[in-house]
Amino acid sequence: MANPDINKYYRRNKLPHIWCPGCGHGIITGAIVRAIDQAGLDQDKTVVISGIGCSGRAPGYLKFDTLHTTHGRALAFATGVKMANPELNLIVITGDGDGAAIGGNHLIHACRRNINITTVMYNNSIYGMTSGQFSPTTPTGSLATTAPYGNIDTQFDVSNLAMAAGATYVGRSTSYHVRELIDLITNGIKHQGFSFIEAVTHCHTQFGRKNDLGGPMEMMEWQKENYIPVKAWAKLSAAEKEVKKTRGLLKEEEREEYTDKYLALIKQVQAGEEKNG
Amino acid sequence: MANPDINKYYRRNKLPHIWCPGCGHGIITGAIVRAIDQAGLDQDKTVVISGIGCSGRAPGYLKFDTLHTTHGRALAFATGVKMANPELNLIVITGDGDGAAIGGNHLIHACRRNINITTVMYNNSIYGMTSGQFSPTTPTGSLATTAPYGNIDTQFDVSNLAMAAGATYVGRSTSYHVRELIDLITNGIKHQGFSFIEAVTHCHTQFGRKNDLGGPMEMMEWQKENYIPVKAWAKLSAAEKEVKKTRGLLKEEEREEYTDKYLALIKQVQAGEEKNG
Amino acid sequence: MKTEKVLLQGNEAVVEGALLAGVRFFAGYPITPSSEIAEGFSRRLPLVGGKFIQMEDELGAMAATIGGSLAGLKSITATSGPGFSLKQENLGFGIMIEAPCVVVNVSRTGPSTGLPTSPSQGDIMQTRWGTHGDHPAVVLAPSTVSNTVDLTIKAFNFSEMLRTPVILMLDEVVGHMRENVLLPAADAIEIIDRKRPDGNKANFKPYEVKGHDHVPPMPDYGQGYHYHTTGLYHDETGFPRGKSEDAEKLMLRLMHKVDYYRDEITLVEKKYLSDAKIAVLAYGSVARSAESAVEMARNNGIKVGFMQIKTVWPFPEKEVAELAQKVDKIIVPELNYGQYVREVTRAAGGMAEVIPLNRFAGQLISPATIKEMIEEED
Amino acid sequence: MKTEKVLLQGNEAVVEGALLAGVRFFAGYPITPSSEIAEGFSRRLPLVGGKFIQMEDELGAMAATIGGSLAGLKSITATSGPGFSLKQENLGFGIMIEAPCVVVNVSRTGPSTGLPTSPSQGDIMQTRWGTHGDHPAVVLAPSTVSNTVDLTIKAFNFSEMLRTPVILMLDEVVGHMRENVLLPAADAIEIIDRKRPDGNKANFKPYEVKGHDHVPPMPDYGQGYHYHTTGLYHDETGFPRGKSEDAEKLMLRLMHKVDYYRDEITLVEKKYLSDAKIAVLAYGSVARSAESAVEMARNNGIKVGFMQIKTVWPFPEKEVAELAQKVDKIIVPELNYGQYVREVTRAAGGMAEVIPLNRFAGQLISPATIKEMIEEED
Amino acid sequence: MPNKKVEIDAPDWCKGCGICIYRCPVDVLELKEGKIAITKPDNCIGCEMCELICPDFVLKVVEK
Amino acid sequence: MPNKKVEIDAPDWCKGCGICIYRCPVDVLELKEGKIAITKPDNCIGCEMCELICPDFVLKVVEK
Amino acid sequence: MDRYEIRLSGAGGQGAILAGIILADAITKADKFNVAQTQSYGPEARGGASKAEVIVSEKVIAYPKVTKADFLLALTDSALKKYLPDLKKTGSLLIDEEVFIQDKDLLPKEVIKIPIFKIARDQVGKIITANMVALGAMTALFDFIDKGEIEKVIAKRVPTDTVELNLEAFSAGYRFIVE
Amino acid sequence: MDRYEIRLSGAGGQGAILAGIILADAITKADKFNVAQTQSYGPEARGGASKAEVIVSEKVIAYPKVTKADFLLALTDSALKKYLPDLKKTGSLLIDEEVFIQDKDLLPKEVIKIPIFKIARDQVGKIITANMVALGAMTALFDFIDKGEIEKVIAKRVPTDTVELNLEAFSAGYRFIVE
Ligand SMILES: Cc1ncc(C[n+]2csc(CCOP(=O)(O)OP(=O)(O)O)c2C)c(N)n1
Ligand SMILES: Cc1ncc(C[n+]2csc(CCOP(=O)(O)OP(=O)(O)O)c2C)c(N)n1
Ligand code: SF4
Ligand code: SF4
Ligand code: SF4
Ligand code: SF4
Ligand code: SF4
Ligand code: SF4
Ligand SMILES: [Mg+2]
Ligand SMILES: [Mg+2]
Repeated sequence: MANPDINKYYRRNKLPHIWCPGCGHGIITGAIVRAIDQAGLDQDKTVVISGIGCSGRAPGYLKFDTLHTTHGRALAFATGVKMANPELNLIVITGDGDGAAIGGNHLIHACRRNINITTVMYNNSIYGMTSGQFSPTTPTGSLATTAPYGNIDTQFDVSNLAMAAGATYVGRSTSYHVRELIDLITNGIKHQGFSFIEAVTHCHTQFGRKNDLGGPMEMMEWQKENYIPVKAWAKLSAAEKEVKKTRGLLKEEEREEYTDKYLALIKQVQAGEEKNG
Repeated sequence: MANPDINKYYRRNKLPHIWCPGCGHGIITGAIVRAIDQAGLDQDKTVVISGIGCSGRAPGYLKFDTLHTTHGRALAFATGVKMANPELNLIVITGDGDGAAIGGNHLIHACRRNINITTVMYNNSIYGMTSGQFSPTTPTGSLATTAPYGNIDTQFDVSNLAMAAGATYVGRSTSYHVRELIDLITNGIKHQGFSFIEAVTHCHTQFGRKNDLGGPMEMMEWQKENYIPVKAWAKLSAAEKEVKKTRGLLKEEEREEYTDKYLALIKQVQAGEEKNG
Repeated sequence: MKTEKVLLQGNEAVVEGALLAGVRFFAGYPITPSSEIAEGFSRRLPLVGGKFIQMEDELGAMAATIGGSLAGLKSITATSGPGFSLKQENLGFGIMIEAPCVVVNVSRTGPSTGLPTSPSQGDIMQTRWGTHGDHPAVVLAPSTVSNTVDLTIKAFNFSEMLRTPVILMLDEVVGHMRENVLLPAADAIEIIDRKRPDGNKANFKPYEVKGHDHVPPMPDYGQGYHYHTTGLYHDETGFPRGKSEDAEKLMLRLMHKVDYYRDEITLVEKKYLSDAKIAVLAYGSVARSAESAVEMARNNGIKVGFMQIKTVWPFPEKEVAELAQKVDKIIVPELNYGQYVREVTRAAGGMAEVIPLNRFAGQLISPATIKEMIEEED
Repeated sequence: MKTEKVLLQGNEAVVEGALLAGVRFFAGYPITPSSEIAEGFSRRLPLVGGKFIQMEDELGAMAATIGGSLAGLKSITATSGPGFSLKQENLGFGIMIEAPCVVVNVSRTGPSTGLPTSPSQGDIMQTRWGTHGDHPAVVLAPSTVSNTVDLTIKAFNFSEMLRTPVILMLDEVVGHMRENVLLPAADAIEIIDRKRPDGNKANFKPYEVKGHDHVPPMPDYGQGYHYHTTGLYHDETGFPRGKSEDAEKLMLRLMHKVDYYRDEITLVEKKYLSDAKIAVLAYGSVARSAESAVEMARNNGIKVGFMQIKTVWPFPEKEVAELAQKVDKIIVPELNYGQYVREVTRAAGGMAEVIPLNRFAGQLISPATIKEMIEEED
Repeated sequence: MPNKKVEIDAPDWCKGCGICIYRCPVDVLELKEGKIAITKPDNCIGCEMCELICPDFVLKVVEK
Repeated sequence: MPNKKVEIDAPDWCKGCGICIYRCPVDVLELKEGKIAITKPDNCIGCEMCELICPDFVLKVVEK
Repeated sequence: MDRYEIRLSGAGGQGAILAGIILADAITKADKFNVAQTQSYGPEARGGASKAEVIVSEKVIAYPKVTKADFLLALTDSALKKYLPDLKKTGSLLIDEEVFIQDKDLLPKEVIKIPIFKIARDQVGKIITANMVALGAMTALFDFIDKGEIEKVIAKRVPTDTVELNLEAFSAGYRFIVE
Repeated sequence: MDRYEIRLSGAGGQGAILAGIILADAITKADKFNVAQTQSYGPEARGGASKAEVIVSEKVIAYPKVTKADFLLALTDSALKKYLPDLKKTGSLLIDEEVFIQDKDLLPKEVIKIPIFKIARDQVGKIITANMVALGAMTALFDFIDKGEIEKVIAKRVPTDTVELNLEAFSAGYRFIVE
């Protein structure tokens, strides 16, 4: 797996990155790089786009055409890029706030269109960048700077939402289960259609500290215990299912890809025009 | 069912309405009125809020505190009203463009919070008000002013999306199945939590005409044939399932309501304060 | 009521001021450098039975804030540039339907993501012209933590009195700095509440004006008035008729109510102007540097005066015109590329030379810099 | 190439002009009175191998348009007031990262939902100040269907030349009217394409300027430059360092590039000014009424001149100042409550009296109304 | 069913769409010059469908 | 497995979080003054976990 | 011709706007005059009144709207009532013979009454073609447009399967005037 | 006292900002002087340098930032390097005895070196309390604040379970100067 050339995908002069020591964002970013490599993407033809957040800083460290957009809008920018040049491989990096709060609408519509973009959501259950406000994926009851008495909001299962919205490839894993994560991203990239990979991760600085969950290691141990392979999860008792969450490939389905459809439309109307003209 | 007093819910001096002759929006609006009546809501304590679109005009005909907001944002306004005064009954009226295109983010988050608002989506598969551009619920292949060669977008199943996003009551019926629709809305109103009722309807003027589907009657016949009670649908062949859609109650679940939770929080922190202070 | 001195951050002062003014609803979305406002409300509101909600985005936050106001609560939201841009459509709706509420913009250096933690006054023109179409704008800009408390209370008062959203523009300096302040005692402050209708519900017209001030009384939802509200141009009944006459009448009323209360809401401080040949005109954090520069220059014998604009919109036409008549030169230091100075120049109408002094890249303007310019122009 | 006369609607003229300019991507969200632009592109673009996408909202539409531009295509979006308000955040991003594209605002009567099918010029200040933070703005306003074709082509040219979004502001009158036009032959029009870098990819700095015009060359995505772009203040390498120096340098460059090309992009028409003591200054559809009012008044022997501003932003400071020097009075008719007239007043600097003439409720201003005012002021 | 019969409550609002006729299970209603008319009241079984389905709130089914 | 061994590719980037140590199945790595050090290279089985899990891209597992 | 102001009015759905566009298009094609066409949008466009305006001129057309009409087509009572006051006394009015004239004082010199709807219904067989009947009559009345040109434009601008019908209605209206 | 400008600087996480806030709060509570406190935000706040400024004055404080510091606390080499140039020659510098002084020419009249980190590590047992040690020393050096007042504020502003530790560190710093 280790590629001696993996360094070529990093902007090494921009490293070390700004993330906190032990932040899972680095692990996920490394996983994306390996997945791009495994999937065999042409580095020149790959565009990485993010929104705003700690996660949003990832593209700055990656040696592709990279775009750090506005909060929540990465998928809309990426949709424009992909439509304009379907030959480009699009990777979108988003956070749970960026992608599931302010960017929720672009997410569900990208899923619906089944446009060939691979989205990786760095889900740390908190607004990291802005110092720890709760996000749509913050567990109910947890503390956050805007939930000083415990969060009363219900936690989004974003993968589930993406599936219902029409994503044709959905997977979830964690910063602990990095090998699985790499494989899910790799296959998401290879998938012809919209793929969504939820990368569950730890933000010990903002989320962990406020909720007494310990450091990166403790939080990763928690992931290890609580994220269960889909099949194993299915065999759990109802009570256990309340607590534990699934990981692995959650959905894979074939449906015609959006830019393919548009290119076919162009062909069709141009052919019609020729006949008429 | 017919209530001699039903007229009291209408602003009769604003009628007849601006909708086209035979437009299903009138049927759904009538159904909402009957549901409000059946559910026994206090007229003084009921607020009806809409976005922009033909559907958005409905509140203007209804004798409650009514608010015609901006395009797509009705649920966000309603959330503010409900939070500020949880004693009010909130009915949100939206369109498929209003609620599923521009307003998609507010929809999924209202579902997630499980805030006690009853949302009725007038789903006519088209942007009626702006003269027939395709919407997220326009069937693939249909013609629209912005899909002159046939729509390549995938049709949203908005009820399905609402369920995945966390709505605790979801139902779907059609302008043809008006009795069922009334019951679904009635029960949605009674439900303590976020309820979403997809009212499938016909826009013969914009959608029907462009797609040679005939007038209101023909389009309602089509609904009759193609929307099948959930249980009957489950028994259809796979091929039939591709074509036919479900109607009826799609989901009903108990989960603590958002403003209830907030009121509990207030109690809790005020009690804590007393203890401390 | 506690009236001892406390150390408060500007953002915290918004929370304290708002609570004193009677706020009971906050809807927001976090953004640097305004997040402490949301955080403060999330802690404080439930203690007084008020409500806090973190919305999915700023568009929703602005909408929910207006919703809270319609339901009868004094409501507020807070954001910074990027979020303020997102609020523009619904802010215009709030102005159109006349929903009292307060919108805080703790401004940072733009455009776009810019320099998220650096101060700026780059949104000053946006606060006036950010939403589409004609509309009135009422915007206050405090310069100290202490007047942040005062101006927050005033923002609520003006908003209730005028039935319109009021924008409170803190720059990052004011938002993030801490100062010792004496909070006013609750019983020592004047609180204005919106006029509510008289209870006569038959044929109630929600936009009918009874007094001279062009401001219609406003019922709370749930009081049984069954009234309609729309962002379309509407007549006194609240309903749209698609007529130019209605549009004209409504727009005039929206403008005239602000004109009517103009003197009351125009907050301008003048100092050392009696003998001045030069004046420094400033608002927000820059007013601090400006004032101290003026004092330094005066100590050096220069006849320079000072004008602080606390109500930046509506533009204090009369006050600036008078100033221009009195002095030869007006220096306008701003933390932007030169925005408000355009309005000062316009209002000065050639009567005084208007000289911009701009820092637009996240730096403050120091008293020394302004003093130098005063000396140059002397 | 067809060069016969055709009957075109203003909105259709945008489509034709854009196609002549080489547009290959449209992303939009329908809204009256701009929807015909989206509809036209949905029909025409696939025929030339271009792409059309209807996005989920205007925020997404603005984002996708910038995305299309980064991918190398000439890109455009169209909307009206409410949608234009929603685009503001991403429009500011486009200005910050210097993404050439064209944003059409077919303006209707606001604020809020207003009068959706009535004309207005109520967004003219918003086109300048709508997004947060300092930023340059380039805005063109055609008055006829025929100059809509021309100005659409110019909008693309300016945008490519300056690497910045250009706003094309049609008012509803121009957008919805039909006129006979002679489309220019494709080979008769000048087309400007963005500078692209020279192919040297090692140590490529995406924001390094080579020439005098302050405009860095721009690669297409996929050409192997591997460059980074952000809405944060950045240096020549495209990366943020959080430094004021970088912010200052970048903001100055964004402003200076517009200054550099100022004469080329400032489109102002003058007529009958040589002997004039009064002038009428107008833009957009009102320029038509103004011009004909001026002609009527001239026929009655009044020495009145006419100035049409086609490039409304950057503000034609020099031209207006010269005008103010020449005439005693400048009448500024506008379809709003009095917006652009503030700028004219400022630029006139007291040298001429500036007189507003406003209709702000969806009505047009007729030549007769303007003529009357000319006569009054004569 | 109690003895209920259709009635034209707001004749002016009728836009003549014919949906009530289409959904009436028996033969009661007819369009006359583009407006609804109750031509065979005796046939009416009071099922209320016309009231519920009329998009213009024209009809009421009331106890007689 | 081929004969692979861990290597410190970018020592300066190490933030000393210790995650590589925590995930290494054997005893190879140690923190020295807050930076990673390969103290028992012979134990390394070349499993690559440390390379994959290091949030700071510090380690590489290469054929020796 | 310096400036000739035409207004076509009726109820929504009667096709006054389409007739106006066809007229403007034909004038464009003939390339002798400038033309500016505008129309009503908005709530009126659904259900209520509907209106198109066509300004024809040898010179550049500055103001694109009717100030005082030279020619008015009114297909309904209410359209006539609304627009008659803005018709020049020296202008021309084309109305259906059944249209009710409320304010006779306002009538211009030239009033042309023809059985527009009757022709559409009885001769053409489709009342919806009344707009084309009226357009035919107008074409016969105007000296600045050419019948052939208009016919070409009709063929282009109406749905393919209704071209014949519309041309028939147009001819019927035209003939009614010239014969 | 007209205007006294204090700057506290160090690396992110060393607590210079908290010390600054506590200082400002205590001055507020004593209610003898006006105080304005500001701090660095932004990328610096994560990982990099960290800085708080406290202006103390009898008069109204106009400009809230340090122009030329009267007092500088520098906890790291790089903080010293960065901020020393802005310290008045007549001012005071408080540094850890191990901090490296690059530019000796810039040193002010008064330089106080104390083993801040050593005290924190060895005496208090937690290196993270260095900021409180420094604050203790500053309290002893400044004549305008009261030890008791600061202690009250510390008790309020640090996490409940660390109050004792922090007070201990504070006292240790204080004692090092006065004893
Ligand atoms: C329009 C807008 N609103 C708000 C913000 C402030 N903001 C920046 S990042 C962020 C949240 C980041 O959270 P998430 O997406 O989960 O990313 P993380 O930092 O946790 O990786 C917010 C609210 C912004 N930059 N723009
Ligand atoms: C911000 C904004 N964007 C676009 C519009 C234009 N617009 C008005 S209604 C509408 C679509 C209505 O469709 P739908 O919600 O399905 O309602 P329908 O008319 O079909 O009932 C659109 C795009 C607007 N008013 N505001
Ligand atoms: S704040 Fe959280 S998400 Fe952000 S870098 Fe630190 S640990 Fe990572
Ligand atoms: S356009 Fe369609 S949705 Fe709108 S009123 Fe007419 S039929 Fe109904
Ligand atoms: S009540 Fe039933 S039977 Fe009677 S008219 Fe209505 S639909 Fe027909
Ligand atoms: S359904 Fe209603 S509107 Fe339609 S014909 Fe019957 S009564 Fe008239
Ligand atoms: S490669 Fe495996 S065994 Fe070797 S150091 Fe890394 S984790 Fe340990
Ligand atoms: S995981 Fe990486 S950063 Fe952390 S200690 Fe190991 S080498 Fe250093
Ligand atoms: Mg996060
Ligand atoms: Mg619809």
